[in-house]
Amino acid sequence: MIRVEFLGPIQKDALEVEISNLNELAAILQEDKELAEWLQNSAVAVNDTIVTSLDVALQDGDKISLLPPVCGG
Amino acid sequence: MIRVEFLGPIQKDALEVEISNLNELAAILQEDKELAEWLQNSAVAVNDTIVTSLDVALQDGDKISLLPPVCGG
Amino acid sequence: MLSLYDGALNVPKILKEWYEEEAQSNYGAYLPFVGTVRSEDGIEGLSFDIYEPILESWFEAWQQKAKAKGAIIKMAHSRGDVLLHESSYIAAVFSPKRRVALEFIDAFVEDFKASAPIWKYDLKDGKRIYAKDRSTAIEGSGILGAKQ
Amino acid sequence: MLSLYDGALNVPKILKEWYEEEAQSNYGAYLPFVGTVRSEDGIEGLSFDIYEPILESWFEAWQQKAKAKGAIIKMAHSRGDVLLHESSYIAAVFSPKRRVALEFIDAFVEDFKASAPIWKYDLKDGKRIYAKDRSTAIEGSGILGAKQ
Repeated sequence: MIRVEFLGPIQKDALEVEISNLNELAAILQEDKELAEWLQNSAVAVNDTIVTSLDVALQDGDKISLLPPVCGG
Repeated sequence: MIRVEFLGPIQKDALEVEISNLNELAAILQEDKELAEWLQNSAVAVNDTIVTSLDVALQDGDKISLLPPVCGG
Repeated sequence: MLSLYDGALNVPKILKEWYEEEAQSNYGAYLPFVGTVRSEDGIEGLSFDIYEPILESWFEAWQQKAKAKGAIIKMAHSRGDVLLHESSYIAAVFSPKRRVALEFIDAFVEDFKASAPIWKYDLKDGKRIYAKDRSTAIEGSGILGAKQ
Repeated sequence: MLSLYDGALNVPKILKEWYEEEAQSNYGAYLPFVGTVRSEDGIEGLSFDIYEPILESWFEAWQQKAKAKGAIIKMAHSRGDVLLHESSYIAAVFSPKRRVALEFIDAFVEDFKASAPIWKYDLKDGKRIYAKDRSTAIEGSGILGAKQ
């Protein structure tokens, strides 16, 4: 099982999904029209490390986080 | 009378001289060999305003200051 | 050192503590940047969400960059609500010489704005509104939105 | 505001006073640079001479430049002796936005080093030795040394 968390202003509860890579996650999340804009502007972290490509293999227990645009300070 | 002050590390008492411009002051100070290096590296202020040319007329009561290399902070 | 606080920062206390912590470290320059909530657009204040695991690894990477230049950085940030004229952010560089401090604080604060996983909300009319227009997508964003 | 003190600066107190003075001024950024005496070359401390009339006019010219950008500057400096790990210099910028503060503090501190009429001496073996090698001739220096 992979846990997917939506951070900051993305108002969506965490998901648990059975997937083996980020391409599968993209396909699942793109079905949710409310997420469309967030998918375009959010960064993706796997186990708290930001990734910049979908070519990432996932293992049971991995955590994925979506990080929308930031503004600290 | 024009007063000439030597600031910071220049160990020299102030002078009172009868001159009408900075060229005359240069001629007087260049006679003092101990001032030779300070004359090369010091800035000159007339009445507390730094000047960058000798073409400055002086009036009775003016104050001239020599400012050697600085290092604040 | 990264410190997170609930609500506004006690700026004089933090600046004093950091100064005293490094009093014997032989740094010649201490350069703190303090960010304070400005009154504009009728807001009552700001509010912040922080994702700590990634903030900590981002900060640690900068600490290593600082170390390579003989410097250290310290940072404090608020969680939750911070009202007008209160402060939410301090970042400081200590370094042996001034040039490193002056250049480092600029690069650090700019990358903080672009990359640190912190989300800002305006407090306005009793609501908490995501400051979308002032926010920056983290580098590499959008990969999940690309058509397959 | 330009403040001169005999001996070392009380850094926490000055940083707190400046912060509190501008607490309601609606500046978003407060960026103080603190200079501290480092232990190097066996010195026991530093000592400073200041020529106040020109320091004040130099500072006032920078205050006007700051004002043109909606910012203000404050500066404190020591006169006389300052021992190891004590601080002799604080310069701070307050501005509405961060970019002005980050750029201004850099330009101000560099011009301070190059132009402010302050002379530094090493305190070493009980003597006060002009820090000639670290000093910078003010722009326009040397006119009295030119052969007629």
